[in-house]
Amino acid sequence: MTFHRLAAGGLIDRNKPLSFSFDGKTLTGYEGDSLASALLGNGQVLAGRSFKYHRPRGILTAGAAEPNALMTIGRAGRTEPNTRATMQELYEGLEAKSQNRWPSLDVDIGAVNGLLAPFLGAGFYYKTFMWPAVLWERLYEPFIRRAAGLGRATYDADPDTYDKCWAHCDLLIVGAGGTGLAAALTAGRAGARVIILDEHARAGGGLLCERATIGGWSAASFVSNCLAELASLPNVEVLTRTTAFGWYDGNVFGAVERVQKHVHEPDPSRPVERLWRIIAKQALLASGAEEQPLIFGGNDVPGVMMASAMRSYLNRYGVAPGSNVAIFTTNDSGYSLAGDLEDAGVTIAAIIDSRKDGPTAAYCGNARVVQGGVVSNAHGRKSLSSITVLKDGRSEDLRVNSLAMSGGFSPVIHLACHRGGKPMWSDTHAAFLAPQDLNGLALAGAANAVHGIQACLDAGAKAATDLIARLGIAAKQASFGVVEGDIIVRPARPLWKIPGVKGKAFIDFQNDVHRDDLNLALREGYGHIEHAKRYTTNGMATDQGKLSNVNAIGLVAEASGVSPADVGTTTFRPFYTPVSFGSLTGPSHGKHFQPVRKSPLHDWAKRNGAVLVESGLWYRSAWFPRPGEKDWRESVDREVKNVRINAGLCDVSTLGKIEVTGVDAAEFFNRIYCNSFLKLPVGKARYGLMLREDGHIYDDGTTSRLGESRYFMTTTTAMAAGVMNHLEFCAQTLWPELDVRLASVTDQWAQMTIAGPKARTILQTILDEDISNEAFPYLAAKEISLCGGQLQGRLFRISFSGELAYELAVPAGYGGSVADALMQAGKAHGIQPYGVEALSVLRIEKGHVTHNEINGTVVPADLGIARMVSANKADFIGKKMLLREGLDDPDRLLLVGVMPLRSTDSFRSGAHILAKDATATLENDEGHVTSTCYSPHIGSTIGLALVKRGAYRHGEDILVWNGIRDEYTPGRLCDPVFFDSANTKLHG
Amino acid sequence: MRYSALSVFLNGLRGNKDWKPAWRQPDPKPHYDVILVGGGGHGLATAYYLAKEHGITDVAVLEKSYIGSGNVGRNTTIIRSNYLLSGNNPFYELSMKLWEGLEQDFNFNAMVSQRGVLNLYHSDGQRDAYTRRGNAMRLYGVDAELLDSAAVRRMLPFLDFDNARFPIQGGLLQRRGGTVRHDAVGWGYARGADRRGVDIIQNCEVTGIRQKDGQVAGVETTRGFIACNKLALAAAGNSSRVAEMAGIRLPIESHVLQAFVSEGLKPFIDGVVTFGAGHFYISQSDKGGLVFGGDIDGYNSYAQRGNLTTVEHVAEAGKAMIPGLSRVRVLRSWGGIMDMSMDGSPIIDRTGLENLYLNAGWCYGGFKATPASGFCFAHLIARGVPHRTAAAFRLDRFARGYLLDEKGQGAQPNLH
Amino acid sequence: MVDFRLSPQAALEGKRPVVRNSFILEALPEGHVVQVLANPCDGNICAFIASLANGAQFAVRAAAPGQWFIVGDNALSHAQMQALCASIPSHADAIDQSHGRVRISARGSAVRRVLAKGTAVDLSPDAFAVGHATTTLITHVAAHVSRTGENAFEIMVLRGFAESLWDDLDHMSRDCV
Amino acid sequence: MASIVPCPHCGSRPREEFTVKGAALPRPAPEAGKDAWLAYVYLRDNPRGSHREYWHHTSGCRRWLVVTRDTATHEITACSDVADTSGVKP
Repeated sequence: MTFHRLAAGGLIDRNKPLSFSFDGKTLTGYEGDSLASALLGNGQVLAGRSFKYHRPRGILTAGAAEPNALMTIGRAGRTEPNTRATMQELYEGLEAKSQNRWPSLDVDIGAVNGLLAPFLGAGFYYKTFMWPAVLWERLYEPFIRRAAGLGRATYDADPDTYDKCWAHCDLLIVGAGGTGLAAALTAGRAGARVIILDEHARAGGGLLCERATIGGWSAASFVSNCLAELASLPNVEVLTRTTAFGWYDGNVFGAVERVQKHVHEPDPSRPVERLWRIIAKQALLASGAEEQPLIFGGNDVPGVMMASAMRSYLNRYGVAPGSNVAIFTTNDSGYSLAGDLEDAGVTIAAIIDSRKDGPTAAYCGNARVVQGGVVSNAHGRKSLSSITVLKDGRSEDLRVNSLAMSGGFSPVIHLACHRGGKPMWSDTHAAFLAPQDLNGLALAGAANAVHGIQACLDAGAKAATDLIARLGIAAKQASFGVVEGDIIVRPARPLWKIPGVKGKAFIDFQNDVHRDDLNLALREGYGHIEHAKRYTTNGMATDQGKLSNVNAIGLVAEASGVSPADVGTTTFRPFYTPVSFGSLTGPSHGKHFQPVRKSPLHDWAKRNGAVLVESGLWYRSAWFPRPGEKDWRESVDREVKNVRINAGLCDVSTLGKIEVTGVDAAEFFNRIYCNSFLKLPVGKARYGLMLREDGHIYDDGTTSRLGESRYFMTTTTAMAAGVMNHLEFCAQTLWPELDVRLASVTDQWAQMTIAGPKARTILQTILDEDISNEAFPYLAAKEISLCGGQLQGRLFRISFSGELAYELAVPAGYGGSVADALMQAGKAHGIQPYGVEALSVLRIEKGHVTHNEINGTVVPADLGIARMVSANKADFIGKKMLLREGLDDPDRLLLVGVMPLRSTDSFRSGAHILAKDATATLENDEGHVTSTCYSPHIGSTIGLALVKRGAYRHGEDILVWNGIRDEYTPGRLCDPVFFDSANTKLHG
Repeated sequence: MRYSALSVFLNGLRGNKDWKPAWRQPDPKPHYDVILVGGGGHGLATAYYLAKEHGITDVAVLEKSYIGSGNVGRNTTIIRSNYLLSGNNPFYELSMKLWEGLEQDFNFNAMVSQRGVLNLYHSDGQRDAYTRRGNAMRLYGVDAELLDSAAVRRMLPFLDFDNARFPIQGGLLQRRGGTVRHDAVGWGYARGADRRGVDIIQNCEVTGIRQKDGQVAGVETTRGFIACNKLALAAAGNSSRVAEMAGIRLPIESHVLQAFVSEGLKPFIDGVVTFGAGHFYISQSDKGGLVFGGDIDGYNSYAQRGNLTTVEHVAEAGKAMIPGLSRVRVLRSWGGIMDMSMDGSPIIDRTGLENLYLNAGWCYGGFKATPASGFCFAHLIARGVPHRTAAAFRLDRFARGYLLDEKGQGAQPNLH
Repeated sequence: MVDFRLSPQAALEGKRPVVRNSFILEALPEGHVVQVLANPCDGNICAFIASLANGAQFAVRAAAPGQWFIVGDNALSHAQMQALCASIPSHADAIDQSHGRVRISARGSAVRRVLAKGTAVDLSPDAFAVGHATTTLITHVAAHVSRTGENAFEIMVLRGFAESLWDDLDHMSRDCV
Repeated sequence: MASIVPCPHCGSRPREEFTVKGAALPRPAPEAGKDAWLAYVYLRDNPRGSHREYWHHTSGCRRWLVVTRDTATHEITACSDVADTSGVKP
């Protein structure tokens, strides 16, 4: 008889049966079950297949370290591969499937790998599959990739939602076992802000599997009492189903709460998982200890289980491990299991104790005890049939249907090592302990190698008192009365190399790393524990070595005749247990991946039929199609022509706008721009060119002087944020002596360009002041009253298009209304809205540059505006580094215009420029096209380009080479100004 | 012993008892012709090519920890040669060509796997930039294809095409790009160099550089003084620290870059894909783990660990690109220390000291560069002149204004 | 000259208040927001601000060293605005941000829990008392947060982000049922 | 403690509210020589250990701060306003 549910006992509710399915088979468990306990309760011992040899595997643990019982649960967008059956709560309708087997868990073809094992030793793949080279991608690798991997993930979108939150506390307690609860009560009663979390569905940790009594209460009732009191304390928050996965700088802990992973149909108003970012003044790690396996032949046969897990299934879930059980232990914990089994009526074939002098704990059971013996081999394929016990060289076979093993306990110290501290080996405890003096984090209880309920309760209470005392909070240590039936587990003597092993003795169960693999790695010089890990993949499975690292270190140490201290550990890194993308992402995905920034003219643009396009976080109007227009080009051509003939209105609200005040503002601009600003008169605007300290162009824009010490500056849309940071750096850090103040007013103003021959006429109709050419000439700027004093705005006579043009800024809320007024006023004059596509055509025709040209590698001379760089200013950002030979090398790429030889030809941005008849080689590469458009004005495609000595090659025929699109266009270099180079129109 | 299917078979029959160490564990000799500081990918590759290409075998590689303990031991395994600037592009293509013959060359299967690298673009501006880059590659004979949205969708239907904040417009594809089993690169070069007589000395930290008459005489180490004719530094991540021993101040900051691996999955994604609307790139290892990363944390660091904020940003970009990732669990994160140079490009050059050579500033592009870096550094050390493909990686380019700034970010390392 | 009637449109026009169990989200009237900028070490400005804050006429929110926001539900006419600016001591400036910033009221017993999903600022009363204000990230959007009551906060955000932040806060409070 | 930066004006804030510029170096005088400027713009001590650097509280008070941080442990030992206005509260 194998694993089965007992008629009574455990913390499950037998009145609440839950039906679930495993590989399509319908089974029944109870509320309070884990998927693992429910499977065992149904006698389902075979739970999975191993990674490499596809060996049958059973449930090994009852917790987070489970390497074998990984299953795929859920379906469609809720499919979750590699779910640990030991951590998954059972719920009505749960669907679980086994993984990495074909055709079925019972009959898995992949198991033939077991026969090939001699040739599949550690790192065998580094030594073969090399000939012929081409077969790697074609044959070997696809096969390996198909064979590898565990579960299958879905491509479907996740129907559920995820949250994130921040939390602050005086004391964070990780682990709600006896230690943690004692700490929480101590700190909570003292009024400290406490958060205590536990990865399991139920708080209590090991106490939930204990049969001892505390202050007269059963361990389970004791836990309930603690939780009841904690719930009554407003300053304490208890989080179950919550795993602290990482310890980060600043004492920030990352934790994930599985809010609705235990229900069939999640409530849509709540997340399925919540990411916690907990900022803790102090933290206590009460995460317990992990029992370690023993490395004997066939230690992976289903039916072999960790002793503490067997005890947990028995006491917490009322599941007995068959009728005839053996226990193989190196320490006293095996005996507490023995007592519980016997009380549950399970026959114990033998307790095999590797110590000659055990047991010391109060064991009054009547099971046969083999002292100084070992289990050298376990037998059976899909379930355990017998074990070989070896003592004093004599071996004996025992028929058993399950075997509990305990190689001692290793404190769970992962989090304590996430910030660079190295674990230290302790010979006394035969375990790795957390580094000392962790700033802001302490360990207590089993996580600190303390054993026994009483000792852990005391340790937790004391630790809490000490930690909050550092915060100036005085606490009285909680005490809980006498503990009856406490079993103090003396540290185990390490038992690494077990004699008489015949079959494979597994170290890393999931990755199928066995003892011979480790020996081979050592033989081949991969002796450093990091090399051994990487060569054999030991510790790289989903349990991250929770059950395999210490044994591997021990075996390496024994083989090299040194102490585990000398071998050291591999690095503990986040995450303690795997964390889903969903929880790390929270709500920021899909359309909400990034916030949306809307122009004050957004709705106006939509009302006018704009096609909107992402531009950074903004949406901008690309063009305004009209009925009957067959493509975007037709709309854009119309908009461009209309600006040149009548007038157009374009939303430029996304430009960065900065108000600069202070008596030294002029001097400030003089230093941040490379051109001169000291003499800019009030009421005037000026184009400004901003360099980086390395001499290259950073950004450009216009700055207008609105008052003696009040300026209005614009930046490009793309650089707005960066420029503001830069200016603040200059003002606060470089020149604090300057009286200058900066305010971002980008969002305060709706700003629109009105461009075209009829712009003035149209504008004048809504402005209260004269804007004739005399009264308001090119580059004039002023505050102005609109519509009979209804509104104050700002008017700038600036032209990006080369036309008579103005930029009008009005308070953002009025943007739509003013734009409507202008459209109405301009109706008779043929005004039309135009978008960024037309804007781009107009500026290319005029030869104006944008960040297509200002790409971070150009200097003013490259764009033909070296004259703007002031020669007589003592200082400005970028002045000194601009004077490097490389920055005026005659071979630099210079701005130039490009046209196709045949007006019917076109070319695109990103094409390169080759000399006519030159062969297409990198040596012959002479530059590239930065901007292109179809120019209605010219009647063909035109472009701007950065070309070697381009400025001096106007009229030269070249080839526009776009090999990646297989387009080769004969063209000619020309003046980059295609339109009104005399600037008559913008002055008109 | 030579590795082959046959040797694996025969040794298997003999219970794998006869395999020999992949490299010796020699004690340092008092003097070497060339000492390489840094037993990472670049140092080991340099030693290998010094021996193989130039017959210089009196070489020691000094490693303060275990070989491959730097970035060759913790990266996202990507190889590509999709560079823009003429100073970079031929070098990385040389590297790609070396990758393509590497395993047969050093008789170690590093699983060089050319399953393609696809860079997504989401705007006209990005498309134009990739067009320019793709053309630069084509001009040098490097394979490059520009895909439109439909083509990308045919290739990777599971990307977010229908609900994206920044819709995918297309991508730049280099089919010859791919991944390599990173540790194996270090081991393969180590074994290859060792078999040619190079001494690989682990747990030997360089603590000082002894100079005599304006020359390097040798190095002080935790295992004593070792003299040499030429000293070559390949300690990326710690270049500034090592160079300081020779009194040299570098245009480099050390930054931490995080990377991640998911639980093992059945084949999910074939090649390498990079997101264009956020910092995220992903591939899948042959073992089944999704290997991915994002941007550097953004501040100087020598701690090989990162910040939770960056982890979240990476995950957000990942799910934005592939909604199906939502329920995939991330197994492990780690951090590597990057030599972030002031223009985003590396340095392979001589220094103020006649017999001191420098290999540094790899930013986060060092892994793919390993073969060419070793090849060109060996060339410089052996011949005294730069290899033609690495001629632009000069140390004085910052003073002279001949920068190699692929991103156009200027002297701001955390933006490269 | 044609007679045009100009009328403002609120950034959150059409966003009905979100009223949930223990949480209410409401757009505040687009009244006035005046950003005061001064040298952080300027003593008279602090006195001036104090005087403003005492008077019932204006609400004053601290923003940064030497920076404050003067806010209110009533829109100021150009003349009123000029008068206010004129009253500011020299070496300080007032910048009209009435249209550049949008104010949202978030209140209810769950308000701290909702906001904690977005900001890392500790909003517990002892750490963030009534009257306290600061600028912080709420998820991916920077916003200025003032505590106006035990369970009441005023959130001020750049106009362009107002709708986005509103939708985030709405989503963040969906579990207040 | 690069996850949490103690802004002298706003209190402890997470890294994402800040923009990091890098080493807090004094800008040379305009008349300083080529080498001084090259060193300022391009050369770095890049120490392993205590490092003074400029951080900007971009999503907070928008002040530039000088953060003294250990590059090996990430521990912040000092954080003050560039104008050392830490004593002045608005």
